Amino acid sequence: MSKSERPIRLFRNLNAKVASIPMILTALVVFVGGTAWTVLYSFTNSKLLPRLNFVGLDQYHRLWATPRWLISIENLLIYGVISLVFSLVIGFILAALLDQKIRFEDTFRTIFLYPFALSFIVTGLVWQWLLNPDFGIQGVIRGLGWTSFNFDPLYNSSIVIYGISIAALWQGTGLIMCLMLAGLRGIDEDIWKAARVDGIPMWKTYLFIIIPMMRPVFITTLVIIASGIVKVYDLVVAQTSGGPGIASEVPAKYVYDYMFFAQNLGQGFAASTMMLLSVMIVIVPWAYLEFGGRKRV
Amino acid sequence: MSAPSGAIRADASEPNGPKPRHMFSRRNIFLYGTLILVALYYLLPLYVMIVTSLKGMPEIRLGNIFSPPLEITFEPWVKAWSTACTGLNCDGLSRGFWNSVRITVPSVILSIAIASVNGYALANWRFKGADTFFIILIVGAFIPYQVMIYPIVIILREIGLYGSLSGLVIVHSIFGMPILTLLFRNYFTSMPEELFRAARVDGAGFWGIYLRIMVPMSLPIFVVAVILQVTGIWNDFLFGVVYTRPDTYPMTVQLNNIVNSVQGVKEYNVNMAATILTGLVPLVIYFISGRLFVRGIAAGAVKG
Amino acid sequence: MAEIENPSVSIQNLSLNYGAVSVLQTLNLDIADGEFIVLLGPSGCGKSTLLNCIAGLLDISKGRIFIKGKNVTWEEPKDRGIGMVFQSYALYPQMTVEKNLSFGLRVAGLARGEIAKRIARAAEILQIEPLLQRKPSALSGGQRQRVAIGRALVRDVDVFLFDEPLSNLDAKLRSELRVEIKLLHRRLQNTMIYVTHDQIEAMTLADRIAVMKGGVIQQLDAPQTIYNRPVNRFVAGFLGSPAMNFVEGRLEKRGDGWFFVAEDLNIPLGTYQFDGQPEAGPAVFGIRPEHVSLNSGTGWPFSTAANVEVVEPMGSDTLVWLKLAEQKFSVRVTSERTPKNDEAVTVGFDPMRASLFNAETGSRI
Amino acid sequence: MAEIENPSVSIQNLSLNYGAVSVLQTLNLDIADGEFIVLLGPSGCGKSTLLNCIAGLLDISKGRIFIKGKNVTWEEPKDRGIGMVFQSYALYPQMTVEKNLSFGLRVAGLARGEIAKRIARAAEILQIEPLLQRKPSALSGGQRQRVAIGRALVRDVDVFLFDEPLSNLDAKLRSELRVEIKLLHRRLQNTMIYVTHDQIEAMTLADRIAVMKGGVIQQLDAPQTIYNRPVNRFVAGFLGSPAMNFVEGRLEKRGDGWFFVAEDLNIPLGTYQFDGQPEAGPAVFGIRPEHVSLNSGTGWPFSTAANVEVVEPMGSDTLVWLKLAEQKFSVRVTSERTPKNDEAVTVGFDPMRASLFNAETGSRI
Amino acid sequence: TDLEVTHWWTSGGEAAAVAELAKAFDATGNHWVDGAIAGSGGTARPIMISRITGGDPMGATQFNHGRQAEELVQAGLMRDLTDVATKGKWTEVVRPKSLLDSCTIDGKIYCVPVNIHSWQWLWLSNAAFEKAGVPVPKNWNEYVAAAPALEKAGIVPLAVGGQAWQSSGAFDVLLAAVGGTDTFLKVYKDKDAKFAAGPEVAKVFKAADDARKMAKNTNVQDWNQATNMVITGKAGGQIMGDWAQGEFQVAGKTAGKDYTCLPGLGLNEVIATGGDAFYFPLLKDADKSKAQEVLAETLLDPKTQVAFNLKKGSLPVRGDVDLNAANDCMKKGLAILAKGAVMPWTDQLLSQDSQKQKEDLFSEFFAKPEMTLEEAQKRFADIIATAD
Ligand SMILES: Nc1ncnc2c1ncn2[C@@H]1O[C@H](COP(=O)(O)OP(=O)(O)OP(=O)(O)O)[C@@H](O)[C@H]1O
Ligand SMILES: Nc1ncnc2c1ncn2[C@@H]1O[C@H](COP(=O)(O)OP(=O)(O)OP(=O)(O)O)[C@@H](O)[C@H]1O
Ligand SMILES: [Mg+2]
Ligand SMILES: [Mg+2]
Repeated sequence: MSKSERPIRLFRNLNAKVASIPMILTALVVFVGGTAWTVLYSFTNSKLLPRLNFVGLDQYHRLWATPRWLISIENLLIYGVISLVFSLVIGFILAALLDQKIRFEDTFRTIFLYPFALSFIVTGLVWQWLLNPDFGIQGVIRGLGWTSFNFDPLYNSSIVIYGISIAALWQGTGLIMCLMLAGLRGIDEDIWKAARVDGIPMWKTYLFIIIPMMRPVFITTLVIIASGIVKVYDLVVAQTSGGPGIASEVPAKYVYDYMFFAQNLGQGFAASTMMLLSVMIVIVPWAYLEFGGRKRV
Repeated sequence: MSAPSGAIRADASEPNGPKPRHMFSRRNIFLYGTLILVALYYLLPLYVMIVTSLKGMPEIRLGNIFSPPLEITFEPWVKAWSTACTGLNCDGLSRGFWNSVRITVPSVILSIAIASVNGYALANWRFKGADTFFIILIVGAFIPYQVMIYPIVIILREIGLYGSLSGLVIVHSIFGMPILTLLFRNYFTSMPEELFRAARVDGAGFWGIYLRIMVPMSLPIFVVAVILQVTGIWNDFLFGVVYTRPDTYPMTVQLNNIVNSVQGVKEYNVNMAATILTGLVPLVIYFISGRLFVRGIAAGAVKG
Repeated sequence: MAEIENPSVSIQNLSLNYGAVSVLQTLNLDIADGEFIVLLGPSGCGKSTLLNCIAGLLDISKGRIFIKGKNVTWEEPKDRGIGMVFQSYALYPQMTVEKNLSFGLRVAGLARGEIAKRIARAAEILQIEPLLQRKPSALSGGQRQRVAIGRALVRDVDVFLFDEPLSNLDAKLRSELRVEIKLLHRRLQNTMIYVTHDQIEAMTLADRIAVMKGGVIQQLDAPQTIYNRPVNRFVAGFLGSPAMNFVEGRLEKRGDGWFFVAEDLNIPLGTYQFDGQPEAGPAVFGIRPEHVSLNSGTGWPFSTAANVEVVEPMGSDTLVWLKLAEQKFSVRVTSERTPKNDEAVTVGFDPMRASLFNAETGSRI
Repeated sequence: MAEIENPSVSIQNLSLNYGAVSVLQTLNLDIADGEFIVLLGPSGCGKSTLLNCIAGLLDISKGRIFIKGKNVTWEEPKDRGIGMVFQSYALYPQMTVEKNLSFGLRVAGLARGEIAKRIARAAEILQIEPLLQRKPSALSGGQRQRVAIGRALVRDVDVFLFDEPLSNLDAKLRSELRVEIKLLHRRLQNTMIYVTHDQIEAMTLADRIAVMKGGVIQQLDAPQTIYNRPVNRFVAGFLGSPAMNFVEGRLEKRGDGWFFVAEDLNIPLGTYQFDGQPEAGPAVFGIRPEHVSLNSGTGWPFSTAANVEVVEPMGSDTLVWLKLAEQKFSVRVTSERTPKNDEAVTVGFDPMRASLFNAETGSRI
Repeated sequence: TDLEVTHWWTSGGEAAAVAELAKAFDATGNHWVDGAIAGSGGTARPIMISRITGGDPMGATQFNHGRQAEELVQAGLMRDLTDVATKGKWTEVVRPKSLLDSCTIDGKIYCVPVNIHSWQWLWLSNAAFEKAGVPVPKNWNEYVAAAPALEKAGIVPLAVGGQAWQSSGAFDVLLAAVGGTDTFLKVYKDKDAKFAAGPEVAKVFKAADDARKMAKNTNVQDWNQATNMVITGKAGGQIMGDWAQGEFQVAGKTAGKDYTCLPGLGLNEVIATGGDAFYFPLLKDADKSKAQEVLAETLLDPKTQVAFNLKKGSLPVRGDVDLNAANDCMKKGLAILAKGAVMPWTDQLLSQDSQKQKEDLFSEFFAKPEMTLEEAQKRFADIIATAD
């Protein structure tokens, strides 16, 4: 049979389309559908069970009048900035150190990476324990004789979010380091040589030449860190349960608490819609630029 | 070859051969010093966990969490593994372990299978609209899980898989899909397109190319995917607790139960032993395949 | 372009766009049975694109493609009766050579015996029998290339497509394999379409060369015709290494005869074969370095004096750079008669060997 | 090799190992001031390694390196008075051309005025003034290469090191830039050490060529000497394209004269200049395709009959393949006198132009 | 038949109590599959609700009786137990009557109350006061007065765990004890926001402020850890429900000798009739439905009631059982109950939503010394204004 006519578009690459059905379903039904569903019900006064009983923007008014939500947002911002900055900085520095053709690179890398294998639950527990003022670091140092030593981030409202960040960084920087290391390994050797011939000191080479060259790595890393930041939940639950008081609450926990503990789905949906909205504003344009268009990377 | 001319005649004290390197040069002290300090910081929690898990409760009450155990006891380990109680169930983590295995293995396989096919379709068979779905997927990676819990309960209920193992496997596959698809797509995109074309000329179809050409060439990225998924799924708490029933609770839920079922004082040693036991599987995988992991990351993740 | 009876491959009004970018524009090409066609052109001119269209690896935007008289425009690559060899070899790295060769046949479901027979034949032709059990990573560049050709060979097809099959190899291997491909073609008598941007390959291998630029075939002719009578300045400049000399000036009629004039230069064009009726105006005079002679007396239709600027010894020959009408001009001489820098020399050539181009359109006059 | 007074670069007993692998073995090399040395050799022979040792980018295992009479063995690269140009250009991608050029100078703390002056000079020499504000990604390959050279230029150094600076460019650009580098050298009169595996580049650029193989310099001589009197079979085969013909046979003394004998071939070596006292035994006879003539009468010290096998037109010339003593043999002829396939021809040459090698050691006899 | 029962009773005393229920149920030839979910009701409830709404219901599940399962019942997901209740004459045996009322929606009974929990207890460590050299207080006011002495002796006067419901509960207890039953009802039942902002309640906030100051060095999360501080004499006392009793029992402490309990903080001896109840999701499997009935009966069986409540430290829901084995504190509770001094608790009066908001407020209040009483009370009144 000679196909002289242009075949119907839908059936070209049929196999590829069939194979992509799980992805398409996930994208449309779960992500788009689920999101739309959530947004829709955020305008209702659903309590324990979702009900289409619309109350307009009530849930949003209440949300933004709730001190706990405002604290959560503030905490998320602090936590986000700390995670981003320190993950990137520490991850990069560690990667740069490991990239110096050192001995025992494998050992060091494994040490930095292993916390990533542990769940946030475990991480939270361990650090809760280490930061416990009676048994933990503070207790031990006081035991050594420095009795005025004070280090109880988990029990001090004003710095508790930093205490949580310590654990988060411990868990997450290993992966960032790996990504950075992979990126560094991808840099043309000649660039290093050129910089040495030019007499540019190591740190300047990193700062002015290598880092700008690693833009794609930083972007991938940013995506990974950022997606983790928005979702931070387990760690807080395991470490402080939001305490002391509500000092370490985060939005994801607010959503969870109000959806399930308080049995006020509408409120939870409104909060999650706000989270989504902020994510979308940042991510969608970026994702479009990065992955859309015709270019084949 | 001639001897060098007089002007630069050799002199024994002149630089000759490799530049002398001191083992304790400033650079090395700084470099290794920093690395060792940081390594200590990273190891400290692990050390504390292990040490604590080997102490008896009386010793723990004495205070110093950093001091090595005076008397090593494996009691806490035994207890954590086989006798710690949650409610009426006093079989420790052991039951959770097998549940975790039963959850993790199919979830890892299914999620990687789906994601790799997705990545392959996106990289090599770009049909119209594929990009849109992909972008949705990537944005999906940022959606807090809490947002999705409820809709997924409804979806699972509608397809009748709620509470079953298959339901949980599907959930894991869905939430693993964005990052894994991104990883595989990047990896397959970085493979020479000519290979794909050659296979098409050879007459292989979509699945033929995938199974016989692409998969055998993708070991590094599969390793990365397996590591990420095993860690992610093994460590998952939220889905495990929401989408399963008590007799199929994974280890993390069991861990949470043991840790939070405080009977009198917290048994820190048992908790720590349970914690280590829970983290053991992903840890072992990391220790074994760390090198492949970095290589795979370099191949897949970094090229945006 | 001459009409070809029963062309082996016939491309009609082919267009291809990537989004808004048009890469190929209403391209027509008929290839005779058993012909060796080389697609030659600078990087990015659309050679690979055209080849991929023929192979069915790219969806075309407009036009039709016939292979052996059959409209294959929308056929799958495997059903087109083509074999393809890629620049990067594209061997399946995890399979042995034998598996590489047999992969397509196994996919097609051929009988074992038949597969073995075909592999044996290909291996014998390409002399890769001892390599059959090796993996591609254990082969040298040349061997890999041969296996890649073998993969096309076992498919027993009418048309072979080569996409720069030699450009990843070193110079020496390249020249060896060139000869092998030529012998292979002579032996198989298949139609071959061969993409390259290496003009030596094009010249040595082709029955006809299609010189492409910007998605358009500039000239399709036998190698010697293209070399000696390029249809435009692009083709003239693209072929030949060292490149043809171009002198910009004017075409003028003086009395009966036409002259090319640039500054103090006056070249009589008595022996030049015009492509049609010449017209006076700006023109470019082109002549190849090897068609110019140095210090070889005044027996030439044209000769003039010049000063040597740079001498480039190239092993067998030497390239002598000088200025003619204030414009760079090179002469290729055999190594024995090499002048020195700044030496005064006389330059002589026969305008019959030259090419004249319209200064604006660049087409041959 | 002649002694060089006050060499610009002097390498003494240099050895370099990567772990257990020895890449360079007690290598000695003296380079005169202002000389243009080309390191030529196949891939992996240690050219880049040697260059990196000179630049101080690799820690050597043994030996010493002098630049301008100063022992720089342990110096940092920046203090050696060298500038280096890399194959991949290694431009800093996020900086403009100007920044690329000035970065090293700014770090070194030079005065602004001085920096501006140097950049202006380099930009003028390389004609990249209009590009100064562009980023490397907005430059063509040739322009990038020029910027890379500029970066070495502004450092105002005595010795320039080039590591295959042209191999990423297409053929045309390569030949253009070749001339530019040559002119640059003539203008600056710096010492230049240039790594390549392209023999045309080596032949056209070098004052002297060092042919390397396996970490050892095989021959260090002027290009023509290397081309015409290669010291061993490797050098002979490596240089020249099309490659030298080798015929394996025996060296025999018949009466007074020496003969090269292979099957029915008897080549009298009366005109051949032996390197020492010849001995009878297995030998290889080498002669370049362009030193052989076809159908040009019997005026040659040696001539014989043969059948044409393949004819490869190469544009300006044609390569004719035939068999001599059952061994492949090519002859380069100008396009006009091209024989047909299977035509019977006579082959003639003067053994004076040939090279004879010991069959075992490969060294010149 | 296997019946899966989910609950959040995982602490020492609780687990022992559940074991009694399981034993009794297993004795009927069925099998109790234990589905304990650790943490508090807050952690467990969402899981239970997801499973019920997700179509994978358990056989029975614990809720606090009151309004937590209201919507599930309305959605028709819960089983109507009226027939079983009629057969077992629940309306007659269950006391106080309000317990069964909380299980009744539209005249149908949907749950089985298993115990009465009262929040209003102050647990004091005799050893701690001895160490501080002050007598064991008789009521809240004395206790507050004794706080400095305790502190001086290195003892945390009042243990309040970090979990939000503990601080919120402590406030409610103060509201009922310091403010009195009427105040409590006016605020939570009538939801009188103006009153909640008024001087009566301000007094309660004053007391809460005392509690906050006394509790500031607690540093534990879980309620039973806080109880443990009292047991070990690290803390002077704890405001906690009667379930704390179970912990003392497990630790082998004797009421009156090792510790002292003050119902209603010694100010207002009333028992709130909160408590736990079991709900039975609608199941398709007939066998299991049958087993549900058996379980429902078993739970209210007098023997089970006694065994369970002795371990749990709470009061049985039927008056006709023999509780001679009960200890001092329990007897105090029984006496109050017998007097009919009962009141409803917040679980019955407020929605979970309002409860949660309240929890957020008081957990912040207790953790943040710089939060003024006025601000706290204003926010409290706001919550009451929108409460349902
Ligand atoms: N996927 C694509 N999307 C957009 N443009 C493309 C794509 N592939 C190729 N092109 C463009 O099409 C043109 C022709 O590309 P093609 O690969 O055919 O060139 P070529 O002649 O084979 O070059 P080379 O000698 O470098 O292989 C180029 O300008 C290229 O930029
Ligand atoms: N880091 C290294 N470790 C071990 N061996 C190396 C390393 N770098 C280079 N080599 C080896 O040293 C030899 C010389 O390498 P070098 O790069 O100098 O070759 P080259 O002559 O420049 O080749 P090319 O023409 O391909 O650039 C090679 O055989 C290579 O395998
Ligand atoms: Mg191409
Ligand atoms: Mg090199």
